[in-house]
Amino acid sequence: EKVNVAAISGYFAQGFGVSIVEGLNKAKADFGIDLKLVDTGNRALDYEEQFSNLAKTGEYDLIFVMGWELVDALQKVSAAYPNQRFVFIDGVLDSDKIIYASFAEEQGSFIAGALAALVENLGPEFDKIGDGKAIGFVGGRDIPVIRNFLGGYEQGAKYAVPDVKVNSVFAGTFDDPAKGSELAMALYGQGTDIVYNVAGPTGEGVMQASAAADKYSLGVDVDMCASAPGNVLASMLKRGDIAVYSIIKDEVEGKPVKAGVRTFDLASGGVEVKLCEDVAAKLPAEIPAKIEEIRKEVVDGKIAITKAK
Amino acid sequence: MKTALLPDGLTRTLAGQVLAFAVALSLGAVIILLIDENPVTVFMTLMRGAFGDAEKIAGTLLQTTPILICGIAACIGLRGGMFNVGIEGQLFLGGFAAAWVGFAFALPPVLHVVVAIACAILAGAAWVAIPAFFRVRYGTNEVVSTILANYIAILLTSYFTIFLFKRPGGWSETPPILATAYLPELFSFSRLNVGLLIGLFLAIATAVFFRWASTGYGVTMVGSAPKFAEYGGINVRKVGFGVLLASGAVGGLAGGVETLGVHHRFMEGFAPGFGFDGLIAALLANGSPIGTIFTALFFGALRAGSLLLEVDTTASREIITVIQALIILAVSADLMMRRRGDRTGERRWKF
Amino acid sequence: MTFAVELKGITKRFGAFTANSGIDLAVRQGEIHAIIGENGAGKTTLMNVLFGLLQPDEGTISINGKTMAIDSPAVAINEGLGMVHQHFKLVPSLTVADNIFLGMEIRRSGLIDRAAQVERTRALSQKFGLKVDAQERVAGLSVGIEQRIEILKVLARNARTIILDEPTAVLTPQESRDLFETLRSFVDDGMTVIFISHHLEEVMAVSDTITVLRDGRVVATRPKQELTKRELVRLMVGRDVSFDRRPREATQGDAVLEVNDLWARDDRRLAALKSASFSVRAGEIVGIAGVAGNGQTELAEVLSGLREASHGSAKLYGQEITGHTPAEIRARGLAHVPGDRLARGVDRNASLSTNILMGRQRKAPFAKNGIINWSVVQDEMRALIKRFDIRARGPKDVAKSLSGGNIQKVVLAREFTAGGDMLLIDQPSRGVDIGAQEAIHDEIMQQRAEGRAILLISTQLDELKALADRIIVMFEGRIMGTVEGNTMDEDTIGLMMAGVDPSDVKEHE
Amino acid sequence: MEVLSTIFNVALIVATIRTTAPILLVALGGSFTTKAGIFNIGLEGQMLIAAFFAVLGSIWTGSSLGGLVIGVAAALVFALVFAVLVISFRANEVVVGLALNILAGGMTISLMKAIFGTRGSIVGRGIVGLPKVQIPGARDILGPYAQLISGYTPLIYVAFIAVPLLILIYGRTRLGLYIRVVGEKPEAAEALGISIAKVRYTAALLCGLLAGLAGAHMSLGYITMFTENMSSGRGFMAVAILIFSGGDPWRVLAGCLLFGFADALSLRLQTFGFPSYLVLAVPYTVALTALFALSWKARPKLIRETIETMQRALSVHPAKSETPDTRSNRS
Ligand SMILES: Nc1ncnc2c1ncn2[C@@H]1O[C@H](COP(=O)(O)OP(=O)(O)OP(=O)(O)O)[C@@H](O)[C@H]1O
Ligand SMILES: Nc1ncnc2c1ncn2[C@@H]1O[C@H](COP(=O)(O)OP(=O)(O)OP(=O)(O)O)[C@@H](O)[C@H]1O
Ligand SMILES: [Mg+2]
Ligand SMILES: [Mg+2]
Repeated sequence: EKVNVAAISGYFAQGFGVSIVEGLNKAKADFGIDLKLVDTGNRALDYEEQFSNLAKTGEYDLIFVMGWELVDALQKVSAAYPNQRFVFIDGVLDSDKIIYASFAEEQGSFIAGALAALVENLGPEFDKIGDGKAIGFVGGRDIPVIRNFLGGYEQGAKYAVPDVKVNSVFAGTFDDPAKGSELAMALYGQGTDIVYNVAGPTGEGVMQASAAADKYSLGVDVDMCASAPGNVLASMLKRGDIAVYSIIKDEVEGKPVKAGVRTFDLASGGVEVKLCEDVAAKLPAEIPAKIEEIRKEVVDGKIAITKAK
Repeated sequence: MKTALLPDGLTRTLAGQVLAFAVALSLGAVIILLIDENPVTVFMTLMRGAFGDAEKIAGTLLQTTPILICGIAACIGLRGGMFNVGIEGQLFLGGFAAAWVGFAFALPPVLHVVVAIACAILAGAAWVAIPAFFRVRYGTNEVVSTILANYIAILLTSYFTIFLFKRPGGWSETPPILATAYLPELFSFSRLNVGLLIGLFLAIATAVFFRWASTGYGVTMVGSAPKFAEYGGINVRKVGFGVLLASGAVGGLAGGVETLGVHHRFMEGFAPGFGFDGLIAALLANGSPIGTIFTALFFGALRAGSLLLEVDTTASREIITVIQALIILAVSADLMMRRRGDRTGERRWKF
Repeated sequence: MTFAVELKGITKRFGAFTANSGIDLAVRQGEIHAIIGENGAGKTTLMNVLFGLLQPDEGTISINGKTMAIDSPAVAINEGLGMVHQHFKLVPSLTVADNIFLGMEIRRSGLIDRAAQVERTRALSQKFGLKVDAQERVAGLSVGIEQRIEILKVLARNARTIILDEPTAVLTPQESRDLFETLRSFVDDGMTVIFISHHLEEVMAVSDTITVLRDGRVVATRPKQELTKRELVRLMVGRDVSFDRRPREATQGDAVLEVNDLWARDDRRLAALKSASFSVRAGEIVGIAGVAGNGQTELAEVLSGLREASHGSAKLYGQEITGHTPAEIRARGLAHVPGDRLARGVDRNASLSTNILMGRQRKAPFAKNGIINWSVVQDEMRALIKRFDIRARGPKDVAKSLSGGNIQKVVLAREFTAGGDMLLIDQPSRGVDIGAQEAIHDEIMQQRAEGRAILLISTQLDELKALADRIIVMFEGRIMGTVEGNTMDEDTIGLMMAGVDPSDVKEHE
Repeated sequence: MEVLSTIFNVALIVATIRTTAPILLVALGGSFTTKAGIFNIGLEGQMLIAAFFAVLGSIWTGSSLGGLVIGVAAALVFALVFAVLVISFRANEVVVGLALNILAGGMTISLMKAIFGTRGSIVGRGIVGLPKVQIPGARDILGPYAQLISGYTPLIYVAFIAVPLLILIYGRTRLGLYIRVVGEKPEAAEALGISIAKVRYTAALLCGLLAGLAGAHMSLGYITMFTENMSSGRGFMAVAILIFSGGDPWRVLAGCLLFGFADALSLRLQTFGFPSYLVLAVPYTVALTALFALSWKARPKLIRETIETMQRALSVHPAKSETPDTRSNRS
């Protein structure tokens, strides 16, 4: 019998959501599953009905849920429909009836921070780097998940180069790339040479600003090297695609996923930092080596990263 | 504002609205066809999603509640000649205030709700007080000041939520309110709560107030003929201030009802657009509170129906947004009442 | 012969209402043709049809013998018609020259050539002896000058036939005289003039031919020589109307209103009322004469609490009323018929009942405990419709569906029955026809007989002569003098209205 | 001092110019409708739809100019619908404006899904952005200050050049004169055979044109992508500025610059550790405060007036001229 999967979120349009949709579509193509995507919109009032409408049918083997604002509705509906299996992506809740796919974005961001700090530390000798010794961060809204990215980024930067300065700003919205670009411009104008964006479409403006200002940017969630070739240092990939794909794969292969936590971190490849080739080619060799070293230490648990909550 | 409709005027209006509906729906059908869906299926699903069973009807009413209360807030303003575009902001502040009372204080059951609602009302009124003051004292256009105040209100509640009162862990929301502050639910199977009754009561009370109360008469006169009202001994400034304050208070109430009745906490950006939906509902009903019940119900049904639509068909909710907009446009044109190029009646440059 | 304008069988309906019904009108070239009729007789409608602002439902229009459809004022203007409207249509923020050339701007390489327009305005102004300052903004100009601009506007378009709708309603007698001289000179130049007026003297004085409309039909078109004023009135109203001084018995009541050294500012915050002092006794009608805009409105507004007094006192029944709200002053017994009835006196979009309720929405028997009893209000309105002979279908009629005179009667009805013993009446018959005027005057005299104190502000001397016991003349915010009702001399009053001190007048004599 | 110079520098002015331009463009568009007596709250929607179609057109035609034309055309269609409903059918302009905003939001997302199979953003995919205009010689003459006038996308220049252009239109052309007259005193226009409807249609379409340029600037000039709801309230800001400027081009410019400056400044303040949400509210607070301050300043100046009145009262005595001053008493 065909596996029937639904996914519900308000963020399919944004970076991490895009990677999840990618994974779902790949699973659909590879395994011939039935797939239903439900966009929640942004009104909290709607969520619960949308969940019940899905759960009530009893048709879906798995329902993927992404977005912290949905947590309340998820918990209620999961209690009301105990036989319905939900997969909550990107976090762990109290309920033990739910499958959790937890991402260690702070780990990936830690590496991104370390990379940015190391490159910044090269100083004016390196292309596009000034002597400000400051790196930047543009967040979407100032919400806990984004704060977790920022926390990891800062820790990584300080770990690699203790005296590097991290300038962080928030756009207050995920939908305003113009504002993202303007924020990045402001940062670049203040001696910041590398800006990490965790801001969905707003962040796309950051990438474009890095091209306009001829500075560096760091992508997030998906590979963004193509957004501003030559100006994107790396992307911190949060592999939602891998997560959903692997979960569906288990389901299809007759190993029904059970409630519990699945962690996607540096170790499992759930998060990773991917250097952009064009820039990587110009980097002094010791930097990739140093990054790999830090990565190992994180994987081995030698470096403790605090999660922001 | 239209005065009491004559019977034949009423039929003509109704015929016009039906025609407008038909036009909008056929346009909508064309669009649905364009995205490879069956319009009949879509409309049937919409109906099922809005009125399919008791639960669905309750869902529709649940969606109707905030639109209705915001609509009443708009009606009050419109009747008094004030264009309160800031209902959205008042809703957010009211919602936050109610949540704050709900989680920060322990009070006995009924009292807790009353205090929380009172604070929501107060917050809404307080938020509009400064624009209202400048409006009546210095003539500052209230449309501009309330639009701007919306942005500030939303950012302010986000700040409160995330920086001052965030629930430890996960999402940007306040701690849950205590159960003593919950608005009682009406049915076991739905989150529909007494907020709906509050809204209906408010609509009827407002209608009665404007129809029969001496004060309501004064407000209506200030709205429709301010110089006449002033001449007749009505304190136009005081009434104008009061009207904006009342409108803001009801806007705050809408937020309070949402947090106490449905969400039981305040979340950042929890109810975007209700203020504007309410405003449109009120404008379509021509400022009549009773009419707003129906326009709000209509919007609520569309929203509720669209939730099922997304699950049961491949059409997305945005299609409903599009159809909703088409219907509003068609209905606003009032096809039968004012025919093109008809020069009688109101002069044509008066919009 | 060819007529400058010939209308045949013009019918114009507004919904079920027929404003013009089969009207035939022929205006000869080079004459002054007056059109008179009661309020709502359809005069303005007819002119709007002629000028292309309204489309007739039936009938044809010929201009200079050429039958044509006039579907826009542009066509009418093209055919040599020009119209000075009852309510002027000038743009306040534009200059005089811009207003005159609006719609026929002089342009050079696509841009408006202001200098040329000013030049042409000056030339026009000189040629026709109508003095205006071409570069001044229209906002703030006097009505007299506005009218000159309107006429220049028409002349600039080379109009050969000029329509004037109630051109003298807002003018001083002097300005009216000047206007008619101008019109005469136009006719001497071979132009044609059509004008509408409620002033029968005027009509008799200047017109060559008179057409009388009643209920949307032509009841007569005759050369002036064949008509007397009395006949005209009978044609208009369908009965005889007297305009003589109303008979009265002397009454000597107590002083109800005492005004002492009262000052006030106008909307531009300039002193508009200066040191007014007078009193009004019970059973007396005190008239305030003066050209519109000489402080009468401000006086009325201060007394009714709508405007702040900047200095001085006004006492009603011995109690100070300056600094009090309109509601408080009303409560002390002042009833006020405002001069600007459409903006102040009524809510045009509300029903008659709603209008009649204003000011007593909290009072028994109309309301109890703050709840309005609408059926009592409607009964009252029905009674008032009967008593004041208001031409309306019923209390639910919307105010704006009534003609100007009837709206005025609604306001009077409300105020006369409001229970106040001090009546402040501003322009009771502005734009009101003879028939309605008579009814209003009867009612005012009735109020006097009932012992009310009445302050009557009017720009029409006839009216004051017919009604007032004393007349106070105002000029530029000051009281120029007081004239006793029985010994009124129109010339003296006229001179005082123009700002000439009566003592100077005596010297001249 | 050092802190000040990291904020107040040439880059801040350049940023102000960038943040001002889109609002200025759309507000100048709204100036036409405002002057013509139409309250157009639908600017946001016109901008959004233009932003979307500009991207679409850019992909289809492979040229930024093509995108620009198609984006503007889309805004014009919206403006036409607005005009038909409001001018010909006399629908409530607020309802129509808000409904068109909703329609634009829903339509862009639906179309994005239908055409690109995703919702959210359209990035890359062959979008050609507008080129930057380098003014020749600017760098040689102005040195580091060259960025003040050079290196912007073309529509930024259009926005600022449009200000004097609009002043010229209102002041010296027939169309501008008619627009003003129709807004201020429609009876006057009607009586002279100027078609009110025609002038209003023209104004509404001119508004659509500029709002369309503003939208195209957002998605092809400011940045090169489309994302849901990317107009992000700029249309509403423009409406607010329009109401308090009355559509007067200089005041529109002043209002937009004030808001743009506050916006650019607030973005810089964030790096000093103020909570983002409060800093983000700065532009709106500045605008609101300015609005209140302006109306407070316009309050009756009692003292000055009293002096004036006293002077007049003392100097004026009953004149003896033949022509009395018949000041109009109509308000
Ligand atoms: N646009 C309209 N819609 C409906 N009725 C109208 C309209 N214009 C005029 N009328 C009605 O037509 C009748 C004639 O109006 P008109 O303005 O021609 O009167 P008039 O003779 O000029 O009166 P007045 O002396 O008061 O100016 C009135 O009863 C008026 O109410
Ligand atoms: N009677 C009218 N009613 C409404 N709009 C008008 C009228 N006459 C002109 N306009 C408008 O004014 C503008 C200028 O019109 P005009 O006829 O002067 O065009 P033009 O001569 O081609 O202008 P130019 O040569 O100055 O470029 C046009 O947009 C036109 O639509
Ligand atoms: Mg008339
Ligand atoms: Mg009249």
